[in-house]
Amino acid sequence: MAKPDPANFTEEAASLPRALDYFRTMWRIRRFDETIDELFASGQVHGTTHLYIGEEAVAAGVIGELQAGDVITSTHRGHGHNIALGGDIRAMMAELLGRTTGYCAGRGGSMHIADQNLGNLGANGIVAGGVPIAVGAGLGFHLQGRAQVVVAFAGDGALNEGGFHEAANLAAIWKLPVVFVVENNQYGMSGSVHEMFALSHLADRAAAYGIPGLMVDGQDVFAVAETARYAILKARQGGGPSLIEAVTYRYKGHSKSDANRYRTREEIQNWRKRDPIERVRAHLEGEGVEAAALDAMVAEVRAEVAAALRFAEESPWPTPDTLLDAVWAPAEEGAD
Amino acid sequence: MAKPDPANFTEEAASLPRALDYFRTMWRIRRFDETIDELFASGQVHGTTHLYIGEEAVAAGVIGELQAGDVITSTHRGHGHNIALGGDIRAMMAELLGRTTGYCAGRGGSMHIADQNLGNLGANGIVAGGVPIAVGAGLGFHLQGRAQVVVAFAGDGALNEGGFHEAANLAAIWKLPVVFVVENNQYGMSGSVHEMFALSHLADRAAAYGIPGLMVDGQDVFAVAETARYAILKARQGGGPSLIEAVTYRYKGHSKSDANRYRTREEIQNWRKRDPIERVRAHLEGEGVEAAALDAMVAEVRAEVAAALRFAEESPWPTPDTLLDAVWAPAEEGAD
Amino acid sequence: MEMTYAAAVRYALEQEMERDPRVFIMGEDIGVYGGAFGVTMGLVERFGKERVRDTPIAEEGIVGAGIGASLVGMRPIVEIQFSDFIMNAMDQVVNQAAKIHFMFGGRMHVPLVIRGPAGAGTGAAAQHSQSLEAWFHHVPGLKVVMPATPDDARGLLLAAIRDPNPVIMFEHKLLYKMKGEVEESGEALPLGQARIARPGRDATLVTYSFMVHRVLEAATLLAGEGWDIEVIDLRTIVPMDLATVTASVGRTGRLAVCHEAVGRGGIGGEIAARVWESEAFDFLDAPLLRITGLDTPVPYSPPLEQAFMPSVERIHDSVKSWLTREGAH
Amino acid sequence: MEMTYAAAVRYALEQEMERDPRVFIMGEDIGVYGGAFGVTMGLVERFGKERVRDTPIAEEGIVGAGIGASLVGMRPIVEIQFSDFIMNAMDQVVNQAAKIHFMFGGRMHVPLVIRGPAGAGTGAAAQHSQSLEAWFHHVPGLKVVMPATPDDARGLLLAAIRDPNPVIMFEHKLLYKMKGEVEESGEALPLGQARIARPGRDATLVTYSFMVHRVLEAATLLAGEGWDIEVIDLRTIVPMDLATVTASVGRTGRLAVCHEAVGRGGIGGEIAARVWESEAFDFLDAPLLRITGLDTPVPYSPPLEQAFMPSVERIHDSVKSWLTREGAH
Ligand SMILES: Cc1ncc(C[n+]2csc(CCOP(=O)(O)OP(=O)(O)O)c2C)c(N)n1
Ligand SMILES: Cc1ncc(C[n+]2csc(CCOP(=O)(O)OP(=O)(O)O)c2C)c(N)n1
Ligand SMILES: [Mg+2]
Ligand SMILES: [Mg+2]
Repeated sequence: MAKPDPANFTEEAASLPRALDYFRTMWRIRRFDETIDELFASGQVHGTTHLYIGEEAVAAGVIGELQAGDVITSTHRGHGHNIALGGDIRAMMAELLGRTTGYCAGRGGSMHIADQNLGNLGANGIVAGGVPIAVGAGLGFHLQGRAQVVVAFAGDGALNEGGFHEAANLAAIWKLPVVFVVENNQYGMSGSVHEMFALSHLADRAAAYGIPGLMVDGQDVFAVAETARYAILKARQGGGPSLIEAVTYRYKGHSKSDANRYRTREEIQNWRKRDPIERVRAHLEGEGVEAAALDAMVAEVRAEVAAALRFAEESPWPTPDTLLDAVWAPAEEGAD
Repeated sequence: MAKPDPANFTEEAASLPRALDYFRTMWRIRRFDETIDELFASGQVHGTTHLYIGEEAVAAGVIGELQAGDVITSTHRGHGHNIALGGDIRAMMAELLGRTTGYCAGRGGSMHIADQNLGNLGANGIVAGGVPIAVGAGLGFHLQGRAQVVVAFAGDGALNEGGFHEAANLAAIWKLPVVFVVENNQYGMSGSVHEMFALSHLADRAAAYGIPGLMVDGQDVFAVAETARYAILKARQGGGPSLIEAVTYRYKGHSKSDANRYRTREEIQNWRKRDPIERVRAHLEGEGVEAAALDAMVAEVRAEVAAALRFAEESPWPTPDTLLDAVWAPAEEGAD
Repeated sequence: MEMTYAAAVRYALEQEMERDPRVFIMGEDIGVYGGAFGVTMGLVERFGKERVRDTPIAEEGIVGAGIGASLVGMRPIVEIQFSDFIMNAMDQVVNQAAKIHFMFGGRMHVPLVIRGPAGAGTGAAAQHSQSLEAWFHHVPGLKVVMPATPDDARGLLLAAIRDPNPVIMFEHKLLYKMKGEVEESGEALPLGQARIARPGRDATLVTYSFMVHRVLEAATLLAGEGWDIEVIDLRTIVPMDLATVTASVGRTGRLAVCHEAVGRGGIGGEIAARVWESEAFDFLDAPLLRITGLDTPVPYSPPLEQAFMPSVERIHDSVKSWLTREGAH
Repeated sequence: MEMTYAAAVRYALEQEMERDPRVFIMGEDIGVYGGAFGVTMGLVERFGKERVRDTPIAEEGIVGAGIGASLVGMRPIVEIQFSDFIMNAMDQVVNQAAKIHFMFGGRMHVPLVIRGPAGAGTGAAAQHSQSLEAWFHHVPGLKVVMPATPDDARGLLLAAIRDPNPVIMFEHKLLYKMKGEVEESGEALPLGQARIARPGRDATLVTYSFMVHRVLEAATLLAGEGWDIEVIDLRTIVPMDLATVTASVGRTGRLAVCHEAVGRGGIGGEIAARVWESEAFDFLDAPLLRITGLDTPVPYSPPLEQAFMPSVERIHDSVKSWLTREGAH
C-alpha cells in the first residue's frame, strides 16, 4: 500500500478503499511475522528476530501517508515497516532464511531487511541507530530543495539513547522534514516505560526540542493515519519536525528468546482485546463489507506468505567466495 | 569558601560574611584566569585554556551551598569550579605550567585540574563527558545511603550531547541526588544558543526528564545561591534531580585562539555592564563595607595569585621516566 | 564443581557481591529478564533491584555512571548487552575510564568492570557479532580479559572486580553453554598469565577465548597426522604474557596466531610484532601464520558466518599447509 | 602553487564544492569561526551557511546525518573538531557507515568523508591528542587516509570525496602550518599508493603522516653516519600498499616502523605481520624495530609530551643502535 496515488490524499483514512488496503497490509505483516515465529520456534532459522505482531496499525497508518520519493528509517523490529512500504515478501523471507535471493543476499538477516528502492534506508540492529540517519536524509532533501519527507521509526527504548537526542535537536534547529514516530509498545525489551522514563507521556519529550509532540492510539490505524498525515504535511510544507508517540503493544516476546517474566499474561490478554486488525475488520463489516470477502483476502495473504516461504526455501544458499568483494562499493558508484 | 560551616545554611546568601566570601572567591577566580590569560598571550604556556572570566558568580554561588562530602564534576572551563571549592591555586598554577607540583604532576594541564580531596571528580576535555560520571557519583551515594549531593556543571553546548541526555534521564528515573547546573554563557565555542536550540529557555529541557528546570541570573551570585540552595536541599532530601540554567556570559574568547568573529563588541560590552563581581561590590558598599577594605581584599588576592605563579615557575619540570608507571593504579588501591 | 561458562560468570558475581558490599551490577535487562544470555539470571531475586540494576538503553550513560560510582567508592560492574554496543559508550570507556588515573596525576582510580558477550556464531549479524578487543588493547589504561574456560571466567572476573583499574571482559557467546570444572575457593586468578593449553614442539599457536577450543581440536587432528602443535591460551590480552609466547617460539621456531576478530589490525599483528622484536627472532624458521576472521563485517547466513569464523577445518588446513610448505618435517 | 597543509585541505574542499553541488561540509564551528584550526576559514562566506554548516556539539548526530544525506545522494564531509571526539560517533562510524554497503547486500553505499585533526604536540593533553587510526583500519568497510604533505592532503582528500565508500582522513595538527607545492589540476591522487620518500639500502622504515618528516630528518642524520635508510610514506592506511613495503624489505632485509600512535596495537603490528607473512620473510636479517608513541595517554607538560612522541633524536638513536646491534655494516 506504499505510496498511494496522491489522489488518495483527499480521501479520509477510513474510506472504504483505504480501509481495505489497511486490512490487507496489516494482515500481510501479521501473517509474515507469524510465519517467522513458527520458523524460529521449530529451529529452522538461526539468529534472532523481533516480531511486529500487535503493532501493525502503526506501520500501516504512518506509511500509508507517504508519497513517492519519501523515505523511512526502520528498526530491529522492522519487517512491518518494509511490508507496509510494499516490500517484496519473497525477498524478505529469503533474507530471513539466509538465501542469495534475500534482500541482502543473505548477508544481513532479520535486522537488516530494507528495500531501498521503496525508500527504506535501513532497518537497524542498533537501538536508535537509524534516527540520525533519518535526520541526515531530511537534511539531504532540504539541501536538494526536494519536498520529500522522512519518517524515523523508533521504539520507546530508543528515546533514551543519546543518538536520538542529538538527531532530534538537529532536525528541530534546522526545521528538517522529519517525523519521529515512537512506537511505544510499553517495553524496551524488559524495561517498562514506567521505570525507564519519569514521564507519563513520551510525547512530552518533544518539548525538549521545541517541536510538537503528538500522541495517538497506535491500535487504531485510522487515528494513526490522521495524525501522521498532519505531521507529514507540516514537514513537507517546511513546518519542521514533529514527534508522534503511537501507543501500542507487542503480543510476542521481545525476540525469540524471551520468557516474558517482566509482564503478566493478563496484560497481554487485555491488549489483545484491542487488536488493531480486528478493529479494521469491525469497521469494514460495519461499512457493509461481507465477512466472506475479508476472509478471502486473508486467505490470499496466507497463500502469498506461504508462497514466499516456498520461494525462500527453494532458493540457493550463498557461497563465501563473494564476501571479500562485498565489503566495498565499486568505484562506478562514485561516478557522477 | 567551599564547604561552609553548616551553620551558614541558615544564613541568607546576602549576609555580610557570605557576601565577603563571594567577593573574595570571585576575585580569586578572576585574578587566577587573568593571570593565565597573560601567560598564554605572552606564549609562556603551551596548549590551550578556557577562561571563566565573567561567569564567576555561577561557581561561587552554587558551590557555596555544598557541604563536606558533596562532590562536583567540572568542565573544560573548570578553573573557577576548583577555586570555588577551595582548591589550591599554587597546585593549579603549577599544573598549567606543567610542573611536578601541579595537581596532575604535569600530566593533565588546564582541562584536567581537579582537587579530588575537595570533592572535584574531574574537569573534562570532553563536552558533557563529566555528566554521566556525576550521575554515577549520585548513584554511588544513593547505594551507600549517604545524604550527599552531586553538582554536574555543564555548558549550554553540552546539553546537545547524547551523554547529557542519557545521564539526565538516569538521574531522573532513579531520583538521584544530582543538580545539573547549565552555565548558559550564550555560546558553545561559536555556536549561539539561538542557533543550536529551538528553545527560548534551556531550562525547558528539564521537562524531557520530568524534573524541575530552574532559570537564574548567573550574574547575580545571591540569586544563584538561593536557587542552588533549593535544588541541593531537594536533592539531599531525596527529592531527586533538578536542572538549573544559569544565564551568564564569558568575556574572553572561547579558548586562547578565538577571534570573536561570531559576536559583536557591543554584546560583550553590554554584558560587562552586568559584571557579577561589581554587583557584589556594590552590594557590600551598600551594606557599609569600606571601599578600602574591599580594595585590600583584592590586593591580597592579587598577591596570592602572584605568589602561586612564582611557586609554579620555581617548581621543577617532570621527567618522562615515571610515565609508564603512571598509567596503572597500583594494586594496593584495590585492597579493601 | 562442574558448571557452564555462563554459570561460572554468575558464580563469580555472586561470590563477590556476597563478600564485598561495594560491588553492584547494572545493565540492560539484567534483572528479572536475567540478561540477554541469562548470565545474571536469579541475581536480582537474591541481591535486590538496587544492586542488580536494570537500566534504560543508554550505554554511554551507564558506563559513565559506573565510572562515577567507582570514584565515590563503589565497585560497579556494567554489563553491555552485546559488546558491540560499547561503541555507544566509547568516549566514557576510552577518554574517561582509561585516562582518569593518569590524567589527574594518579589521585583517582576507576575500579570498574565492563563485561559483555562478544563474537559470531549465533546468526546475530554484523552489528551483534564483533570481536573488538584489538581496539581496547590499543588504549593505555584498560585491561582486557578474554577467558576461554568456565574456571578462567570465574577466576579472572574475580581478579577484574578486585583490580583498581578499569577492566573489560569479553565473553564469547558460544562459550556460555560450555561446561567445565570450577574452583570453589573464591580465589582470583592472576591477570596476565597465559596457559600452555597443549605442549608441542613443531609450532606455537597463540590464541584466546572461544578459538582456544577450535585450535585444540585442530591440534588433535594434526597430532594424528604427525604435527605436534603447542597451543597457548593468552587468557588476558592486557596485560599480555609475552614471556610465555616468546619462550615457546624460541623452542618451536614457528609462530601462528588464531583469533576470530577481523585479521587486519587484530591482536595477531601485535603478537607477531612482539615476537619479531624479541630474542625469539633468531629462532624463527617460517613465515608467520595468522588464522582469523575475514576482513569483512560478520555476515548473517550460516554458510557465510561459518566462513567468516576460523573453523576447526580452516585452522587444521592452514596449519598443515603452512608446516608442509615450510618443510617443518 | 605553494601553500600550507591547512590551505591545501581547504583548496580541495573548495575545488570539489565548486565542481560538485552534492558536496557540503558540516561540523562544529566550521563557519565564521573557520574551524578550530582554521581549515575552513572563508568557506562559509563563499558557499553559504547551507553548504558550510555549523552544527551543535553532537558528534553522533552529525556523523549519522552525514550518512543519511549520503544515502539520498549528497556527498557530505563531516569535520570532527578534534579527531578524538570521533569516539562520540563510534556507533555511526563503525556499526552504520562502515557496514551499510555490506549488510544491506550491496544496494546502498555511503560516500561520506570524515576528517579531523589528530596527534599530539600542541599541549592539548590526553583527550585531544590521540592518533586513533589503528581502530579504524581494523574495521572492514572504512578507508583511512593520512597524508603527510600539502599535495597529498589535497589529492587524497579529492579521492576521498569521490570515493563511494566512507573514508576517514586524519590530519596531524603539526602539519597544518607546513608548506609545500600543491598541484592545481583538480586531479585526485589514488588511494592505496605508498611513496618511497627516500630510497635506501640498509633498512626499510615505514611511516606516515607527521612522522614522515621526523623520520626523513633522522634518515638524513643517519646518512651522515653511513646508514642508508629507505623511508616509505604509506599515505593511506586502508587500502595499504603492502607491495611497496615488502619489495623494499626484500631489498634491505630490515623493517622498522615509526608512528606516533601508542605502540601496543598500533599499525606497526599489522605491517610487521604482513611482512613476516610475505615472501620477504626469507630476506629478514634483523629483529623488527618499532618507534612509536609510548603506551600511555598523551601527557600535557612539554617534556612529557615530547617524550611521548617519537622525536628525531629518538628515531635516530633507535635506528642507529638497532643497526649497530645487528651489525648491518
Ligand atoms: C545500542 C543498543 N543497545 C541495546 C540493544 C539491544 N536491544 C535490542 S532491541 C532492544 C529494546 C529496544 O526497545 P524499543 O526501542 O522500545 O523497541 P522495541 O523492541 O520495543 O520495538 C534492546 C535493548 C541494541 N540493539 N542496541
Ligand atoms: C565531545 C566534544 N566535542 C567538541 C569539543 C570541542 N569543544 C570544547 S569546548 C566546546 C564548546 C563547549 O560549549 P559549552 O558546553 O557551551 O561550554 P562553554 O565553552 O561555553 O563554557 C567545544 C565545541 C569537545 N571538547 N568535546
Ligand atoms: Mg519498545
Ligand atoms: Mg557555552
